[in-house]
Amino acid sequence: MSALLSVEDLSVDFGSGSPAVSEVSFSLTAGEVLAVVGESGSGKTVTAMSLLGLLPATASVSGRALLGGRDLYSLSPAALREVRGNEVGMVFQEPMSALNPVFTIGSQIVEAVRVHRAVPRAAAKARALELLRLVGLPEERFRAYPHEMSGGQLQRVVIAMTVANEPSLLIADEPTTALDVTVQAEVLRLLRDLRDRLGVAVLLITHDMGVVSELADRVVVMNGGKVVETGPVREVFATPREPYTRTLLDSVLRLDTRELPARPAGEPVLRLDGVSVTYGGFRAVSDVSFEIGRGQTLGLVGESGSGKSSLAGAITGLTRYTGRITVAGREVASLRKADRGRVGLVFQDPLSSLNPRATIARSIAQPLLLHTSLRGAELEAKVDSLLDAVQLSAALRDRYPHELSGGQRQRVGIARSIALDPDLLIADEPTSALDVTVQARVLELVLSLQRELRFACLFISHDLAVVQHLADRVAVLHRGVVVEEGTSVFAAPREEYTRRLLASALTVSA
Amino acid sequence: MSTPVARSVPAAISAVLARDRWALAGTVTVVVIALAAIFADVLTALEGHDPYTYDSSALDVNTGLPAGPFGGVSGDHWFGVEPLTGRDLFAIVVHGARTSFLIGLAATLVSIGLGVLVGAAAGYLGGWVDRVVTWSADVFLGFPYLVFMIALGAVVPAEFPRVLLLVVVIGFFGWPSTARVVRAQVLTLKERNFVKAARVLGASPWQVFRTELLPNLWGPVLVMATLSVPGKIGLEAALSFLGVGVLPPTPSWGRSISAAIDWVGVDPMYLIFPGVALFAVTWGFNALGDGLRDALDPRWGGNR
Amino acid sequence: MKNLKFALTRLGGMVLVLLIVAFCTFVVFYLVPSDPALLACGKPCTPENLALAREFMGFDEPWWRQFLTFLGGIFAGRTFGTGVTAIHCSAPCFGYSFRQNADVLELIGDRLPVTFSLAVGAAVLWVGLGVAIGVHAALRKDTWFDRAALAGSVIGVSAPVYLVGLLGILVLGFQLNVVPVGNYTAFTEDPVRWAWGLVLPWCVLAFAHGAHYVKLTRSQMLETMSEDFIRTARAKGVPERTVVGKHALRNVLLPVVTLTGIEFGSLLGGAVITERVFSLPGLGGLLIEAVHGRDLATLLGCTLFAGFLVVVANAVVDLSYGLLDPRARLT
Amino acid sequence: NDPKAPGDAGAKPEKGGTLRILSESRTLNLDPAKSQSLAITSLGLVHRRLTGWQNAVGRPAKVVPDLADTGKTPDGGKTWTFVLQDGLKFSDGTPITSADVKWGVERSFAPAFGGGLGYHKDLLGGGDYKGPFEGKELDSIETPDPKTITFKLTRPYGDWPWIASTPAFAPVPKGKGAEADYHERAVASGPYQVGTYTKGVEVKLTRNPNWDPAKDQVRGGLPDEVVFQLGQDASVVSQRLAADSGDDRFAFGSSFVSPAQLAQLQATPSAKSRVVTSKSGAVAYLALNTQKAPLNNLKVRQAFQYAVDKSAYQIASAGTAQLAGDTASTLITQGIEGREQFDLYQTKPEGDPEKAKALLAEAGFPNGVENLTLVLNKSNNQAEKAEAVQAALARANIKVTIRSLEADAYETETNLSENPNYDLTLSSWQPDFPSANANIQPLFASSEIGKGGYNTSRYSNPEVDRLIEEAQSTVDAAEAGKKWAAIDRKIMQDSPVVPLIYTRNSFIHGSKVGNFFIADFPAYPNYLQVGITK
Ligand SMILES: Nc1ncnc2c1ncn2[C@@H]1O[C@H](COP(=O)(O)OP(=O)(O)OP(=O)(O)O)[C@@H](O)[C@H]1O
Ligand SMILES: Nc1ncnc2c1ncn2[C@@H]1O[C@H](COP(=O)(O)OP(=O)(O)OP(=O)(O)O)[C@@H](O)[C@H]1O
Ligand SMILES: [Mg+2]
Ligand SMILES: [Mg+2]
Ligand code: NI
Repeated sequence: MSALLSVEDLSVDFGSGSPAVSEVSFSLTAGEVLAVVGESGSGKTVTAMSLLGLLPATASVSGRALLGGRDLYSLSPAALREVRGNEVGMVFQEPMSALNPVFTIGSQIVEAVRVHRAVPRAAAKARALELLRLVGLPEERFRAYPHEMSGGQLQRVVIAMTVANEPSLLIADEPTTALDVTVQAEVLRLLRDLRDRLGVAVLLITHDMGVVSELADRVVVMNGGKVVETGPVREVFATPREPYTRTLLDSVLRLDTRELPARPAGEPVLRLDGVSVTYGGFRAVSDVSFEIGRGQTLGLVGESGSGKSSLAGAITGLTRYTGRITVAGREVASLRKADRGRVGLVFQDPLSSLNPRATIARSIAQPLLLHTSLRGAELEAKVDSLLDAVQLSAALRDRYPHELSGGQRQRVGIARSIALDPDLLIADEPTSALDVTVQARVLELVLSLQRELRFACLFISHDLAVVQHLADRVAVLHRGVVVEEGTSVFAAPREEYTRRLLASALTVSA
Repeated sequence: MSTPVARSVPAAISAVLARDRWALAGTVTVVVIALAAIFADVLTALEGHDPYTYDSSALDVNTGLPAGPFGGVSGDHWFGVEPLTGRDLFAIVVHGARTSFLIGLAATLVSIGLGVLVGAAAGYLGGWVDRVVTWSADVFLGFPYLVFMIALGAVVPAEFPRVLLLVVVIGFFGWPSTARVVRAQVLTLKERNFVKAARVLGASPWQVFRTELLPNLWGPVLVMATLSVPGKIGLEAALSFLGVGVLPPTPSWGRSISAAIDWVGVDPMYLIFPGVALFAVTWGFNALGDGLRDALDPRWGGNR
Repeated sequence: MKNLKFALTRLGGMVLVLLIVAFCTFVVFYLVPSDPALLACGKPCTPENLALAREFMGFDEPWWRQFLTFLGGIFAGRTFGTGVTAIHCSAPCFGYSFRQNADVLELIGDRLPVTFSLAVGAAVLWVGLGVAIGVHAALRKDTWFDRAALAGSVIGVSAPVYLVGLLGILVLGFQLNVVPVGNYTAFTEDPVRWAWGLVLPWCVLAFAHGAHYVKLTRSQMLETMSEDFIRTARAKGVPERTVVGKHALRNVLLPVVTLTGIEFGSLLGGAVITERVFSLPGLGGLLIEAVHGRDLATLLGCTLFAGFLVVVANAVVDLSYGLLDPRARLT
Repeated sequence: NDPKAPGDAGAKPEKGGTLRILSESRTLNLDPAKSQSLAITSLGLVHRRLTGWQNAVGRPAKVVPDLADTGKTPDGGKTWTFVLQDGLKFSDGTPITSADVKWGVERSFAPAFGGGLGYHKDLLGGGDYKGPFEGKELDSIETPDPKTITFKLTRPYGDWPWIASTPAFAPVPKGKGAEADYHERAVASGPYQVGTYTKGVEVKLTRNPNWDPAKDQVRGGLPDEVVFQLGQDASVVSQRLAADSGDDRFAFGSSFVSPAQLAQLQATPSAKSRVVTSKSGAVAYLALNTQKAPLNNLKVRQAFQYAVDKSAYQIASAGTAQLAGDTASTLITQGIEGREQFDLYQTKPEGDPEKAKALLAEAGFPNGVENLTLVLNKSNNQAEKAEAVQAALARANIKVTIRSLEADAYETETNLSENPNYDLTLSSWQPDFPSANANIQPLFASSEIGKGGYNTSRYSNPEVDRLIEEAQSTVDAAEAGKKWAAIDRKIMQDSPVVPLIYTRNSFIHGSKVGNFFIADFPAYPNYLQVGITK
């Protein structure tokens, strides 16, 4: 079978030291799913983006990418436009900043439908609604603006937009990072269906080995901007040749049905009493109560859109809520400045949570500047040690957020949140964009810090294995209500929804 | 190296000067004129005239226009002379630079500074602060400024330092439009997560403003600021006409320009010298401003 | 309910603003040590005549009382003098101009169409052209087009409107004879002549005001074009024109609309110099005459009216924020 | 100097056509009670008065019959009787009677109709008379029959026939004119009546069918229509008229051509011939506040006579002495009966700073004087001139600060304030009627200090006051003229003002405007005689 896409000797250089991608080659035939895995910052996104000519002007690209005989890198703007979204669709890694904030998601999907096809408006709308259904979103969200949607919902909007024209090649950059396992299963089904029905080829970038083994035919492993290994998934997973691939596979966390190890809880740090969050008339969180003690981690899992981020927003005082939330005995709304420094927050969307005009060192230093008297060299040293702790090279310190990879940005957010040795850490999907090796080290960091500082932690994640690894207790949120909470949620799920959740979890099968 | 902060303005200036030749040209223009203003006395001494002495011998007896072609430009009078008075135009322009430059710049600083602060406060804090700011902006915009100036001209004693008065008055009346533009920007900025992140961290409004909002406001602020300079210089002229401005015979560009408009037909040079000076300064600030904008935007180059 | 409350606050704010504006105008007016009754005193002006004129015009009372009388007149109307020569100004009475011998409201009504025509046309022109040039300058950053746009804008802001207007009349009106110079034709009379006669003033005003729009648009555009959602739009295969004209522009408009509101509002209060150069009988001229002629009634009327327009324009702008950017929706 | 008439040599105007008058002002007040219009300008087109002016080039202005004869006084100026011509009619066809003239004068006393020239009010013993609308008559005016009107003055007044030419002496149909906007539909007695009146934009005058040219010796009434276009920018008007196209050919500008425009017009031959410059005009002077130290010192004041630079002032006002007007040394303006030319402080036009310094030293100010304030009326476009004075005085170590004020604030300061703060002010005076009386009395009688008078030098000399009163009561024009000339000299000895120039006014008109001349007095074109040429 001849290749649909073949990338030859691709190198991308941003003029900042070493090239981001060097001499990458791979190919893809119709109906094939090629997974690209690799370390965070290894050049996966850059590779994908180069194919549609979407890299910033600061990037210099060399090599060839042949799609149906044409070199994508030397297409005229008009021809490239024809390819974009039509022959090749692309799902972006960070869905929360990928959508235009001033248009409704409906109109953005409709635009995707109409841009390559002369479809009447009404038909386009019908198609858009169909697409929304397909990705598991209710039709009434058609009129919602991006900021009114949860991270997972936005990701699904982006997927809907991308598959609108049934492209022959789908580039999906971490398409399921923000999705809980049940929804993830639906999306994977959708992709599989596209492949089976239309012979769509999928270039799947992911850190989730479960997804790889579930969907991919072949896998490309990248590290440090280079392809280190490539081959059929089964082969590579069963007999990895490269040490990096082996570490990668070894780092995969497995979900099992153990009881969680109950650690001794100190006095409650965070306490929620009948907390509800309403947007307009819509109740996103209703009547949630729980507490987290010193040194404890509560894992919060639940369907995409079930209100996890809303709850995190309420706890940090960003979202208006009713009920009572106390941090260390004090009502959230009336926290003093000093107390605020005791609460660390990792946002679900790393990009928008970083000031685009501040270097990452500045962003990490911000809490220190606000709450400590560290300045000058001491501050530098502290920032460097934080960067190091989250596995970021000190060379990145003077970069701006848009010059980092998704995973790198996410780690900046983590570094910032732990800079002040918090008493309470609220982490909203903090590892969703991290490859398993980095993720393992970050989780290790969190655990060791927690042992040391005994902070209380609310850990929101869709990755059940991660939750299991980290949490003392798990709460399951479903449509804004905590349906189940305790240490034995995974061992002995009581609720139907929890059971479904556990059943959908993917495992890496060699 | 010190703590890396959001690219600082001085750092950005040196960066842009090193890289952007247009911005460099703009800066050189501004600096040259600033120097001319500072050393106005030296320059006029070199030329040998002051801006006050009437000299009917430099005028054409039949018309009152400058004697000689091009508005009387000569080795003696570098820019020629003023019609009807024979005062030396070069001396007037360089001495006028003092008044106009100082007032234009200082009043701009006052009005933009005030506008940014007040506008950001209104947008970020919302609630009654916003309401009070919006209302007072409306009051200022709706208020007959001219009447106020006239009243001021009648009330303020002649001894009061005029330049200070002008800077305060022009600056103070200029804030509302900047404030409203900044407020609009802040209304969307404050919904961005990085601003929220700072708030969650316990950053005070001032800290949020300084580290999160301001760096993201440079674009519109620079536009408003660089374009406001000529406006302020023109306003100074209008106010001088109303008797609130600098007292005659102190020269100012604005005054020369408005006087010269009448003469364009017969003595265009009278307009051209101060006019070009004003244009040069404005252009200089704008070229520098555009360069700065680029330098302060880390995404400069952007997506293509 | 929430909307109603919002509307009421806003309306209350407007009234408050107008009251303050009127009050300040009053106070400031009385700061100037001169007497508006001088106008009606005649030459030579004897103290007796002056006192008579003052009494007739209502200037014999303390200023605060006059202010209250003025406010009362808005609701109840006013009468100046007594007997057959009395002048009635029926409610809503915003004062009676003794200088112009007319009800202020009527005067404003006469002048408004002119100013309105001038302002609307100019604003359309300057926003339209300004934004278009700004967008192109941003897209062709650092090219000659960009440089020329900058230089043009700078000329626009630094050249006095009066000069530009005068040159326009001289060159286009007399030398080339392409546009008519002379008097204003009402729209209702002859729309073509109306527009034709206003072309030059529109252009002059637009030239003077356009710079802000060019530069603001350019700067905002440069920022927006590097946002991620632009990348998304491009990845969808959206033509560049739509990327720019829809996705980017919409995100650029907030400050542009804000500035438009402000300038349009104040322009409606009168474009003094332009009206003067082009002999347009608009509100600006009325206001200036009132200022120089110490015509308090007209001054107050114009000021209140201009203030009203400013407040309304700004309110409209505030409301439009929500439409332009859902994140800036009013809370 | 050009002996030829400043005016038109072109084709003779004919009857018919539309004359356009481009006016800077946005108002045109055609209500006689409220108007300060000269007898030969706009108001005269619509309203006749008891007497009129005849002015011609090279001769002093004369009072001539208009509605009536020029008046007779049986008792040396205290009682004046005028007899109206036969068969005069208002524009509505009703006859004009002496009662209508009386009504018009009475009407000018009503507070609702203030603002006009009011020289008659005091003389008629107005006191607390508040006009006819309250049902009272003014006893000092008698109308024994419809043609005769008699004025009984409070004191002898030789210039009463001149006073009878001021706007208030225009007839208003008895019982009418109570409405505030009477000027928009005034009942006319002159050649024109108001056709359309568009506030702030345009006033169109059309023919008054009941005006009889045979009975009017001061009005030509040539054009069929006269259109005032209001609110025109002066510079634009000059440019338009210089371009001379379309309707502008039939137009003239009612405001002075500015120095810059003059310079430009000089360079344009086609336009230059259409610029008319008066031979003379208002006397421009620097008033010295004689009541405030150090200007209460005669020597100091005299120093000013030498310190000023009249030639710089000329150049600053119009570019050249030729266009600006001759330097002045007397108070009475040219074109007025009895004027004598003299110069008590002879020096070069540039002045003599050394002599000024010497006088100052004599007065006890060897180092000059500082901190003098010169107030300026902003609306008079005097900034450049004031600066010229400022620069000239600086040569003699006289340091002056210029404060320019809005017209009203200025008038309040100079004319109304009891205790004003200024030391100097620039001013110019154009008499309201062509008599030396109107030239001297308002400016130098001590009764005119403050309280609304124009004695801005606050000059008070009982001797002069007495002489003024005496001259005013002199009926014989020649005799009165001599007396005024003597007063002129006497005042100048006290040096309350420094006469600078007799300001020339320049006007420009379109090529089809004929008979556009400026006589010796006043320095304005005679609107009543202008016509359209073929
Ligand atoms: N605009 C840019 N300027 C400079 N360097 C960049 C830019 N964009 C990306 N990089 C760098 O290029 C490298 C590859 O980035 P890329 O986004 O492809 O990583 P990735 O493999 O997608 O990682 P992740 O899994 O974290 O998303 C990273 O080291 C990143 O810092
Ligand atoms: N500003 C808003 N206005 C209206 N609805 C909102 C708003 N923000 C969130 N929602 C809705 O509230 C619900 C909960 O959103 P939330 O972001 O808390 O979900 P989540 O559990 O974090 O989901 P995910 O895992 O996909 O991030 C969603 O249905 C979302 O569409
Ligand atoms: Mg990536
Ligand atoms: Mg979420
Ligand atoms: Ni994941």
